[in-house]
Amino acid sequence: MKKYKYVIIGNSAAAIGGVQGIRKGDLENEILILTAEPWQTYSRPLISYWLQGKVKREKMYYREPSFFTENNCQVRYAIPVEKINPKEKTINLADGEIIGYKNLLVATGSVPFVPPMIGLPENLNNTTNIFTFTTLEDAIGIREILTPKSKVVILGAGLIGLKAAEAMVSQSQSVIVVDLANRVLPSVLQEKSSDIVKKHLEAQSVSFILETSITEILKKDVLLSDGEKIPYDILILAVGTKPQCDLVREAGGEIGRGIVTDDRQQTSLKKVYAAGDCTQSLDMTSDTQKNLAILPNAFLQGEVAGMNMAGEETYYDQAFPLNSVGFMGLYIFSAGTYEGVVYESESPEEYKKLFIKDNVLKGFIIIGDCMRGGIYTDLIREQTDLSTIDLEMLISSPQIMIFNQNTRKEKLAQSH
Amino acid sequence: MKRVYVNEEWCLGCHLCEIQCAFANSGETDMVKAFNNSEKKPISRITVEDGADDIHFAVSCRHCDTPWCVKGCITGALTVNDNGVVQIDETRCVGCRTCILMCPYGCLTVGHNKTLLKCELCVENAGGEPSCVQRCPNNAIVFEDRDGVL
Amino acid sequence: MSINFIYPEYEVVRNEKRCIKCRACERQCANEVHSYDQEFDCMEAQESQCVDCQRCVTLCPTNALKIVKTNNRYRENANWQQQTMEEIFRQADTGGVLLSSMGTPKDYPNYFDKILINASQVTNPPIDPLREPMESKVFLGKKLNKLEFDENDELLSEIPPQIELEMPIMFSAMSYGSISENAHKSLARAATELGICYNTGEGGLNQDLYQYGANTIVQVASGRFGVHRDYLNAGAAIEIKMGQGAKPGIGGHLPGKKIQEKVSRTRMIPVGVDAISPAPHHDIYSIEDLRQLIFSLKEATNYKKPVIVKIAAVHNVAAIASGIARSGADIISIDGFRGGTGAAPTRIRDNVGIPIELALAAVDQRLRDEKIRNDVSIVVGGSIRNSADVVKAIALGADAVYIGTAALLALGCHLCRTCHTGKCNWGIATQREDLVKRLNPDIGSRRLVNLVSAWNHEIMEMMGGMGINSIEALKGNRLMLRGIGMSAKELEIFGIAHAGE
Amino acid sequence: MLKKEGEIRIPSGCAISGIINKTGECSINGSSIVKSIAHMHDRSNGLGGGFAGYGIYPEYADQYAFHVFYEDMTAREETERYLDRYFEMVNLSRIPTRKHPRIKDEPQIWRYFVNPIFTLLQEEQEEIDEKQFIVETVFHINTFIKGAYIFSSGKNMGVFKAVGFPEDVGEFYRLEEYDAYSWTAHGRYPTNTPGWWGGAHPFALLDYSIVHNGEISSYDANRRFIEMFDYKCNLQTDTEVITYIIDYLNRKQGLNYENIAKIIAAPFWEEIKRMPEAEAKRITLFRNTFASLLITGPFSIILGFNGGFMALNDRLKLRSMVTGEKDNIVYIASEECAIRAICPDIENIWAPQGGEPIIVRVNR
Repeated sequence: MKKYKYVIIGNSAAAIGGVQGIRKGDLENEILILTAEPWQTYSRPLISYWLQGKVKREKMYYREPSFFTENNCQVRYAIPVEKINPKEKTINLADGEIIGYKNLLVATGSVPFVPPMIGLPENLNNTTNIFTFTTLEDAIGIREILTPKSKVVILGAGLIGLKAAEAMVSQSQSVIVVDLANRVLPSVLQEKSSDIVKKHLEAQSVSFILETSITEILKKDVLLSDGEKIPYDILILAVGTKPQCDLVREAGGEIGRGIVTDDRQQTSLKKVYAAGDCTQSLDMTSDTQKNLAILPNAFLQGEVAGMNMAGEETYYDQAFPLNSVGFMGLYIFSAGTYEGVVYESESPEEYKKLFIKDNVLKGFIIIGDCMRGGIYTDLIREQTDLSTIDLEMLISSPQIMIFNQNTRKEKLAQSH
Repeated sequence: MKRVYVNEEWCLGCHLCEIQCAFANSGETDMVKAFNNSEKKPISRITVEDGADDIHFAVSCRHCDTPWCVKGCITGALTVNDNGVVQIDETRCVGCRTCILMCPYGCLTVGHNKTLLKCELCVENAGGEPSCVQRCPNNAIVFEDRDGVL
Repeated sequence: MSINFIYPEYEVVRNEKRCIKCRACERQCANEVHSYDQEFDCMEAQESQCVDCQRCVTLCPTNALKIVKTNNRYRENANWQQQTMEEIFRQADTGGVLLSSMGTPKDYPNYFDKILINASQVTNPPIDPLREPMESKVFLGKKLNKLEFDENDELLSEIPPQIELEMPIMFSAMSYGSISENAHKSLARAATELGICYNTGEGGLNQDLYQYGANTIVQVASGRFGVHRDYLNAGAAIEIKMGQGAKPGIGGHLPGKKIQEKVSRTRMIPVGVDAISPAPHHDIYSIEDLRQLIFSLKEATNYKKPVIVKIAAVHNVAAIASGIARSGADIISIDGFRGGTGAAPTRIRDNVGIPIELALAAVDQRLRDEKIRNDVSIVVGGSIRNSADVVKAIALGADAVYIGTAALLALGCHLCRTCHTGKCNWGIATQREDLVKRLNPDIGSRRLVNLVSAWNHEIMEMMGGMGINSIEALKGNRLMLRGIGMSAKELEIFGIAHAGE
Repeated sequence: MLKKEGEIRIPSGCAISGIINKTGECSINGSSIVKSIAHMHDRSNGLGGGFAGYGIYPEYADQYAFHVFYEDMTAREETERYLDRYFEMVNLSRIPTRKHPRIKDEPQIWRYFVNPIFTLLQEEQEEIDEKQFIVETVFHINTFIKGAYIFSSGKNMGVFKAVGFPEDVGEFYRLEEYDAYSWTAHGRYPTNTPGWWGGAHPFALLDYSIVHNGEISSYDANRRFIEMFDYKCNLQTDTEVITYIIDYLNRKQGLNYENIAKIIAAPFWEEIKRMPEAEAKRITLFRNTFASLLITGPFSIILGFNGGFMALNDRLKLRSMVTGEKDNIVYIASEECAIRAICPDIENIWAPQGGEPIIVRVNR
C-alpha cells in the first residue's frame, strides 16, 4: 500500500487552494490528487463563457499546466474514490487500490440538484438533449447539438440558469427560463434589483416564465405547472446544486448543510479536512451556517485546509456570500446579508443598496459598473466600525478617501 | 520588495500619474497619439482621489501579500510573479469582476476590452521605475521597499 | 475707471493638436488662467491673469503649451517704451507706489561678465580635481593677528568664533513668511547636507528647523521679528541686517495675508497683521549704535557666535565697511543692487545702489589699505548667477558668496517676479497650503544640493585650471582676473589688468 | 617693449641646488656649488643665475653686508649719501668680478659692511627693531632711489647673481674665492624678460635667501595679504613674496621653520582629519589664521638663513627635488645629477614628499 503525506480528493478550486496552502508550510512531500474527471483542473464558471465562445478550451485551465509538477503533485485522472477509512487512514479507489494518507483533503465540490419530475430520465447521461450545467461535459454536450434553430428551455433563474441563458441566447432561436420563484436570481437579489436584471435580460431576448414549475418532461415539450406546454430542443435543469458529502458521511463524518468543519477546515474525522462547495460555512454576516458554493470561498477554504495540513495553524472565519456576475454587459455585485438599515440609490447608471447594522456594513447589492465595490466587501470582511469613516461618501462613492488620514496612510504608505 | 507607495502629504492632485500610466500602457510611443488619435482614450491603472481640504492621493494596486483578487479569481488569470507582482493574463480574463469585488482598495478597473486592467508596476513598460513614479512632479508616488517599515 | 489700459502681457499659446485635455494646467494654475470648456471639449485661457511662471508649461505632459510675451505694442519710442508707459497707466489707475519682486531686470552693466579667468599653460601645471586633492573649505570670521605660545612652544591661541563652510557658498537671507516653510526646509536640509549655511532672514526660526541650527544663520533685522535668546543661540552665526541690495534705505512689508498661524508664532506677531520692518533699526542711528548691538548680541550668545553685518552696496560702501570692521563685526555681508527681494518699490530697486562687483573690489581693497582685512570676512551677494561668478568674486577678495535667486531657481522659481501676490505656483513665495505643498523638501533639498555641488565641482575645475588647489589661494588673487571691455577707471577699481596685458 | 621684473609678473622655471655642512665649518668652496648647478644647465636659459653663501664674511660677521647694483653714478651717490646718514660704514668696495665673455651689461656692483646708527632717544625708548630698520632701508632704497637695488642685506652671508647661466655667473663673481658652510644656487628659466640683474635669484632680505623653482598660483593672494604688513612686492616675483612670507612668519610671528612649512605648504583637510587631536587643532589654527599665506602651484625652494636652510616642496609635489647626505654634508637639488656631480658616492638619496620640509641646522 502506498502512503502519502497529503492526499486530495477533487481537483477544482478548493483542491488547488489546498495545494497552495500545503506549499506554504511544506515544500517537500509529494501531494496525491485524485480526481474523477478525465482532465486537468479547469475553471467551472468558465463553461458558460466557453459555450458562448468567449473563451477557448485551452484557456480554461485554472492553473498553468506546469502547476502540478512545480508543486510536486501526482494527479490521477478519472479515478473516483470509493471510500474513506478514517481509522486506518486509508482510502479505497474505484480500481481497487488502497492508498494511505496522513492528511486528507476532501474537495469533492457539489453536484447539480434536480427536483423530481415526471419524465425525468434516470440518468441524464443516457439522454442527448437534457442537461444540467455545472461541468465541462455538460457544456460539450450542449454545444454538440446547439444550432441557431434550437429552442432552449432552462429550468432555474439562478446564477447557473442565467449564465446558461446568456451563453445560448445569441446562438439559438429562443431561450425561455422557467422558475418557481417570483423573480430572477432569487437567492442573490431582492425585488427591485431582480427586476432590473430581468428587464435587461428580456431586452436581450431572454424570456421568463416565473412562479411556474415544470411538472412533466415530454419528448419535445415540457408541461408547466400552469398547464401550458412549451417545446424544447434543449432542456437545461439548473435548479441548484447540492454539496457532495457522501464520502465523509459514509465514513462517519458530521454533515449539516454540507460537510461540517471547524475553523481550521478539519472535519469531525481526524486528519480529514474539507473545503469548497462540499462544505458548510459560517456566514459571518448572519452568523448562520450555509453552503456557500462560490469559487473564492472554495479557494480560501482550501488554502486554509492545506496550511493546517502542513502544520501551519490558520483559521478561516471570514466567510460570507459574495457574488460578482455579469450578464451581457450588466454587472451585479452582491455580498453579505440583507438586514439592517437600508441605503438605496438608483440612477440610470447604477442601482445600489447597502445594509448597515450596528455601525457595520452587513451586505450590499450593486448593479452598474461596480467599480471600487471591493471597498464595501472589505468593510464587511473587516467589520469596520463605520463611525470612523465618512458615511456619506461611502454610500455615494466608495473610495479610500472615506477613511481618516491614519488609515489612509496605513493602506497606501505601508507594506501589505 | 519594492512597491508603489503614495505620500498624500505631497500629492498635488495634478492627475498626471493617471495620464502617464495610461500612456505607458497604451502601446503608443507618442502621448498625443495615444490620447488624440484613437477612438478610445487609454485608461489609467492608477486613480487620484480628490477630497476636501485639498487632500489628494493616488491609488493603485498594492500588490498585497494576501492578494484577495488573486485568491478570488475564477479563471486563474491573476497570478503573483516571483517578485510578488500581481499580474493579469488578459487572454484568460473573462471580465467577471470578482477581483474588483474582492479588492479592498478599489484600485482595479477594466479596459476597453472589458478585461481587468491593473497596475503591474510597469514590468513590461518603463523598466526600472513605474511610470507614475518616474513622472510624479512632487515625489508623492514613490517606488520603495518598505517591508517591515511602519 | 472703466477702461483697463493694460493689455495682457503674455499670451498662452496652446497647440490644440497636442493638447490631450488632461487639465493639469488648470489644476496647477493658482492664477486661474486655464479652464476646461465642457461644451466645446477644449481648454481655454484667461490670459490677463497669466504671470508667465511657467508652471503649466513645465507640467504639460505633451508640451502643448508655451507662454509668449505679447507682441501687441503701444506706439513706443526710445524714450517712452512700453514698460514706461505701462507703469504710468498702472499708477494712474491705482495711485500707488509700484511694487516689484526679485532683482532689477534693467540692463545695467554686469561686471562679472566683463571679467575673465586665467588658466595654466606649460609653465605651471593645471590640477585635475578628479585626481588631486582640491579644497574648498572656508572659515568666516575674524582672524587672529598674532599667535601666542607658552614657554613649551604650545599654542595658547584659540580660533575666534567662525563659520566653517565646506564650500564658499551660502544661501542668503529669505524670511519665513516671505517664502514658505517647505522652501525653508529645503534650504536648511540642503545646507546641512552640503556643510554650508542658510539664513533665516528676518522672519524668525520655525521650531521645526532648530535641528538644522549648526547650518543656520539667524538674522536680526529692524523689525526684530522672532528674535529671542534661544533664537540667537540656535544658529551658527547671527546676522544683523542693515540693508538689502534690492532696496537700500527701505524697510520691508510682509502683507497680513501671509501671516498665518505658524508664521505668526514664529515671528511673534498676531495672525493676519502686516509685518513691517522699518527702514532703519530704530536703535541704530550711527556706527557706535551698531557696535552696541553687535556686542549686545555677543553678550547674549556668550561670545560664541560670529556676528555678520549685512549692508546694501551703496556709493560709499567701502567707508561703511571699514566702519563696520572696526565695530566688532566678524563678517561683513554686502548685497549688490541686482539682489532679489520678495517685494520692493520698483523705482528703488531699479535705481538705488551699485553693482556688487564694484562694491566688493572697493571694500576688499579699502580694508587691505587700512590693514584690517584680517579682522573681518567678506560675504557678497546680489546676483551671483553661476560658479564663474563665485570664482570671480572670491578672486576679487570675497571669502564666500550668498546665493538667493539662484537657490530659488533651483527650487523651481521661474522669476515671474510676482512674489508679492502670494500666489507662487511653485510653492516658494506663498503661504497658501495647497501651493506650499507643491514644494516637496525632499526634491527641493536635493536640487539645491545638486546645484551647489555642481558649482563646487566647477569652482574646483576652474581653480585646478589656474593651478590652485585650495580656495584660500584664490581669495583676493586678482592676478587671476582680466577685464574685457572695461574702461581704465573700471580696471583701476577692480585692481585688475585688461585682457591681453 | 619687454618689461622687466617689477613692471610685470614674469613666470619662470628653474634649477636649484644647495649644500650645507652640518658641523658649521666653512669647508665648502664656491666652486662646488657652481659645479653642481652647472649640471642642470638645461634647466636655465641664460637669463639669470645666482648664489647665496653663508659664513663667507667671517671678518665682518657682525655687520650687515649690503650687496648693491647701480645702474649709474647718480644712483650710487644718492644711495651712499642715504646710507651715510643712517649707518656706520665699516667697509665698502666693489665686489670682485672677472671679465666673462657671456656676462654682459653688468651694472656697478658694490658691497657695504654697515652698522645701523640709532639715536640715544630711540635707544632709551626701546624703539629699536634693528632688523625692521634694515628691511625699511632696503625697501626705501629699492623703491625710491632710481637705478639702485640692494640684493643682499644679511650678516655674514651674501648673494651673487647676474643675467647669464649660473656657471658663468659663478665664474664672473670668482666664487672659488669664497668658502661657506652653506651654499644655495639658482639657474633661471624665465619666459619673457629682457634679463635684469636684480631679477635674478636668490632673492634675499636680511639673512633670508630663497632659491625657488616653480610658479606659484597663489601669488596675488599671498602678495595682497603680505602687503598689509608693510612689505612691498616690487619685483612681482614668487621668490620675493615667499621671502616676505617667511620673514613675516619667522621674524614677526616668531614661528619656527617647521611651523612655517605647515602654513605655506599646509596639510590637506583630509590629512588633518586623521591627525591626533592636538596636532589637528594646531594645524587648523594655522590654516585659519594664515589662510592667505598658503602657497599653491608648483614650487621647490631652498630657504637659506643664518645657521641652516630649509628645503620645501609644494604640497602636491609638482616640482622635482631630491636630497642626500654624506659625511655631515647635506645636498639638495632639483635633479640627482647635480648632487652626484660633486658627491659621486652620495648616500641616502631620496625625494621628500610634497609639503615635507627638510630643515638642516648647523651645530655651532
